[in-house]
Amino acid sequence: MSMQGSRMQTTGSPPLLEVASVGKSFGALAAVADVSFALRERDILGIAGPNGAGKTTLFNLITGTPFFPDSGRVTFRGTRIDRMAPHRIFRLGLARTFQKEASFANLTVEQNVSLGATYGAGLSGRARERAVDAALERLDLSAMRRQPASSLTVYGTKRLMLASAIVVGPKLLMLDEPASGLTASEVADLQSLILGFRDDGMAILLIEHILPLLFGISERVMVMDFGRKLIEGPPSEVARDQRVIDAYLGGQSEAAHALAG
Amino acid sequence: MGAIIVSGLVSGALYALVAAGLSLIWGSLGVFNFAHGVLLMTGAYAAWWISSPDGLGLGLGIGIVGALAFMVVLGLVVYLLLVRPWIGKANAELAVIMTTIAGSIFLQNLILEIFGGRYKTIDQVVTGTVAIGGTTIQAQNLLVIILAPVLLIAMWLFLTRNRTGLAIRAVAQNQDAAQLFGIGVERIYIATFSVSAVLAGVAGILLGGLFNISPDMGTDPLLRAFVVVVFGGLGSLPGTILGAYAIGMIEAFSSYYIGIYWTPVVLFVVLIGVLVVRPTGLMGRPT
Amino acid sequence: MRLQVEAISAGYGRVRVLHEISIAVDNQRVGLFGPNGHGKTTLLRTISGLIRPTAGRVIFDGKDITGRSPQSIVGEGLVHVPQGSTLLPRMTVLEALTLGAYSRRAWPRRRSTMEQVFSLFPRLAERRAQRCNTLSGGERQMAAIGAGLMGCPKLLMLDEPTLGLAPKLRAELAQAIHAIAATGVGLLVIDQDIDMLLGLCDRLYLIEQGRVALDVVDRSAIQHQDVLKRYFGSAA
Amino acid sequence: MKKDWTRIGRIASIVVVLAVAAVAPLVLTGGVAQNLAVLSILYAVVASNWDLTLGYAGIFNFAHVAFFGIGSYVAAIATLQFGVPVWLDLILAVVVVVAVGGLVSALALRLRGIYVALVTFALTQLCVALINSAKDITGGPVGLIGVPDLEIRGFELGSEPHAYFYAAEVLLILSTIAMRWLATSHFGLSLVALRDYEAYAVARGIPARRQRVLAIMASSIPTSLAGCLYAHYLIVASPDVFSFSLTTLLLSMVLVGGAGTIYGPIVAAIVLTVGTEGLHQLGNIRYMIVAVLIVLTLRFLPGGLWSLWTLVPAIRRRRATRVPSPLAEEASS
Repeated sequence: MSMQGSRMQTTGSPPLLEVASVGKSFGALAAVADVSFALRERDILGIAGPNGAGKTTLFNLITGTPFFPDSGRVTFRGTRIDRMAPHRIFRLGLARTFQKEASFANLTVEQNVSLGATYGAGLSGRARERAVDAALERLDLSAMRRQPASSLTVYGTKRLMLASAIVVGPKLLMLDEPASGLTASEVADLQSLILGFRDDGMAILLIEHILPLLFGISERVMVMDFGRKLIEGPPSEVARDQRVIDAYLGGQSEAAHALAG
Repeated sequence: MGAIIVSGLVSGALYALVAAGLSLIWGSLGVFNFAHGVLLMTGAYAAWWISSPDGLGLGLGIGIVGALAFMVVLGLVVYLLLVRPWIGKANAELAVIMTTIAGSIFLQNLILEIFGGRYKTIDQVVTGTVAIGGTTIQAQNLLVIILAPVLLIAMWLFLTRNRTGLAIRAVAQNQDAAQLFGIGVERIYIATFSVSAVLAGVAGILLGGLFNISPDMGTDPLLRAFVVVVFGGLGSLPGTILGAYAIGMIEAFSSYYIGIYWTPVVLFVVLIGVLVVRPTGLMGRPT
Repeated sequence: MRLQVEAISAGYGRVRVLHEISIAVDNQRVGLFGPNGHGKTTLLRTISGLIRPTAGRVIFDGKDITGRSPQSIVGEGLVHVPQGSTLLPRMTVLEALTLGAYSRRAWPRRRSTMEQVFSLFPRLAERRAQRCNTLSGGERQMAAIGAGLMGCPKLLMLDEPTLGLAPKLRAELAQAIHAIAATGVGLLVIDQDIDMLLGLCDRLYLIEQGRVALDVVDRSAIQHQDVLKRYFGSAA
Repeated sequence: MKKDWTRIGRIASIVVVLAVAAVAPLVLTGGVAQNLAVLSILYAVVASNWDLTLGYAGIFNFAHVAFFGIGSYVAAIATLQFGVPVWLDLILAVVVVVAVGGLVSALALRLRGIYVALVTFALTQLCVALINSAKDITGGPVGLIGVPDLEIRGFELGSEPHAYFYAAEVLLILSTIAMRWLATSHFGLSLVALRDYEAYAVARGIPARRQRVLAIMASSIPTSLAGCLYAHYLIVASPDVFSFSLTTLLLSMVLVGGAGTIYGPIVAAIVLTVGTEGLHQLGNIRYMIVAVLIVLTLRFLPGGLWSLWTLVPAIRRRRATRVPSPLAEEASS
């Protein structure tokens, strides 16, 4: 059913990202099993599911960090990437962020972004400066550009992680729980940032536990449980699905209804 | 052929004792003790000093017991001075490599200052020879071949049956969970270091009975133990023991058939071969 | 009052997670809920001594245990079962349970306690020789709770016991937790499953941004919808 | 205004360094003093090169000192056994060492952390084994004696007491400029990024293995040249250069001086070489003193001697934007 859904959507234009029957096991545990979905340009696909459902592992499989899938295919812009080194995947225009706020703590804010421009897009000289300036400006980091990255706040570090991703003008941005640990106003700011990136032509793949954000901006939502894809569809449909309620939303379902409806 | 196997078994047994100690510390603390070879040497000297007429002259029995008791204390001192201050800090791995190297320089030169550089000999625990099949074996060699597995099995029982032994493994696998069980991590680290030092001491005393003892007698066993732990996989006791015997055998056979000078080359090639196939050693886990 | 947390502040490095938070656990079952990343787990870690608070006090059974080692806190009978799938991946169930009784108070009683744990979780008895990393998700959770019980707790703190479990297993585990509560052990439980918490607890705290955002003492007064609105309202 | 002072300070320190470099060989004329000076300068080259891979890149490459040793043996074997003209052997040494470094690191960097240290350490042992087993070419445990002097148009460097001193200084200055340039370039930043958070760095397009292999190859170039100079200067190539104790000495220079600074190891190389020699009459006790100093430095000055410099508040402010030592991270937070 869900497979059909994604196929139907791919008939129009060729998908930007196509994940086909991807699986990965650690010993006896199937962390991700037979997951398929597709994403077109400027799509926003939200991924939800309980902790340990395999969401981050799925991200790791798509970006090749730090392991490859056992089975299945991942295609990005027409190129197979399921056995490709992670740095090459980034150069193809697929940028991700990490669940834990990450930065190169010993480098300055500017150097953090500049590295992305240098190694991700092969920029140098004036072109690099311009790209870095624009990315810093976009994420409101220009004032802190000479500070060490370790001096930033939680949200500052998250913005820096985004700046070092968008500096290369990626086609797809994969965000792993970007809103965790943020205050309400920061979440609101993040939401408008993400929508802005989409308007600039990036597709977004978003893992998020803060459901208003996830259901609010996703065009479609995929729910995972036990490494498998439970359902994929428009937010309103997903929120009402009994399996989703059982596996994930539980008592939250009524609120999800309210939000989706 | 019998002689080659005996020599391989003896080396394998000694390497297993040395490498098991290294592996144990790596498993629980995530640091590498470069002073392990010098601990081995110190154990041999302690046994010699207590037992020999040139020292206290108390006889081999008291020498061995005294030396092993001394090793417990020495393990504690090494832990407290050279390891503990860096645990949990950034780059503890590198800092502890350096501090334990510094510790080994200190101990080695201290021994050299106290006892001089001349070779000494410890009495063999058992003397004479034994004939098995067509091969004549020095009794001390036979002792090593039998004693090492006995000790390793004792250690295995300790780690799976004893309250402290179980706690050592728990700390190695999940420090937070161990603490929440009420295990005092600090005490366990000390126990780990002491057990490891005792193993080094036993190896030193056995080695001292086979060859002369000297301030640099720990260097070669330590270098071999490096190869063993990489080969077998750090932190995995079965892997370490398997690796030790494998290296001992490879060494014995290649010394005989290819030549003693080429043996390190053969070992290195084998090592690289293993690592190309399995980057974490035969049975090791990713770090 | 069995456990009293008074105006605790704590965090990791420069990041402050808890802001002068206070909660109380009497002879009752208390639940903590709220969005991820807002300090629930940090609160338990601070109570059990894994994190040293920067301010405030923790009082257990009338004793001030602030800043004491996890070891001595377990010794007092305050046991924390952490979140996460596998406690001791390469140990057998039997070894892990035995270690649960490591504290001096619990060690002499370990055999009889283990009988009780096995009667509560018969599945663990069947799996006793198996390594923890070969257990299923539900069995791992049972082993973790069982190891916690081996410490003979006066108060048991459970961090998301039903995490990642299928509905049927979740119900089964909730039943076991009820059975534990019936023996007189105090409970402080974090869970995302509000229905389960509502069925189990006498008192609920909603934790947001390291503070108590809502303290529900009278369970009958809880307006389900209100709580949920509050829960989701944080970001909406 | 402040920027001007920074600049003036920098120019002043360059002038001072060059002046000292020019004058030192003329002042230190005694045979012992000169010998010690040349040795400490060559060690400074090796230690500061090692800092690029150990301090900046965080790679536990324990074969670095072997690059120095292989350099000295290539010089000796090429000139003595194959009659390669002097100077050409320097080029040969660089080629051989870079090739060995590239090959070994490409293999060893499949591993991580301590495994890299153990395997690269094993390589150093392999060198000794090869020297011992191929006696005909290498001279075995005794080594090779009679390595010819370097000469320029018939002028033999050994005939003039200052010549090797200046040669070593030139190598150190050029190597330091190169290492600082590499360390502060985007290449160096990428090494630090990989050291601090590899998964994130590769997700920003930085090829982990390639950068690290390149770092090791780059650091091996001046190191191999130092090895050549060492052989030509001492007229011998000896297996002692592969010993555990030399590796230890050089490693302590990197860490005591301050990993991740390039300058620190240079200072420590001079201090430690001269210091241990100055305490000559103490015999083995001097090594014990050095060992204690190493532990105390790592304990109380985790950024190394060079971090003393940053205790000056004005400099500390300026250095805030630089790359601090990996060992100092914890101390500062």
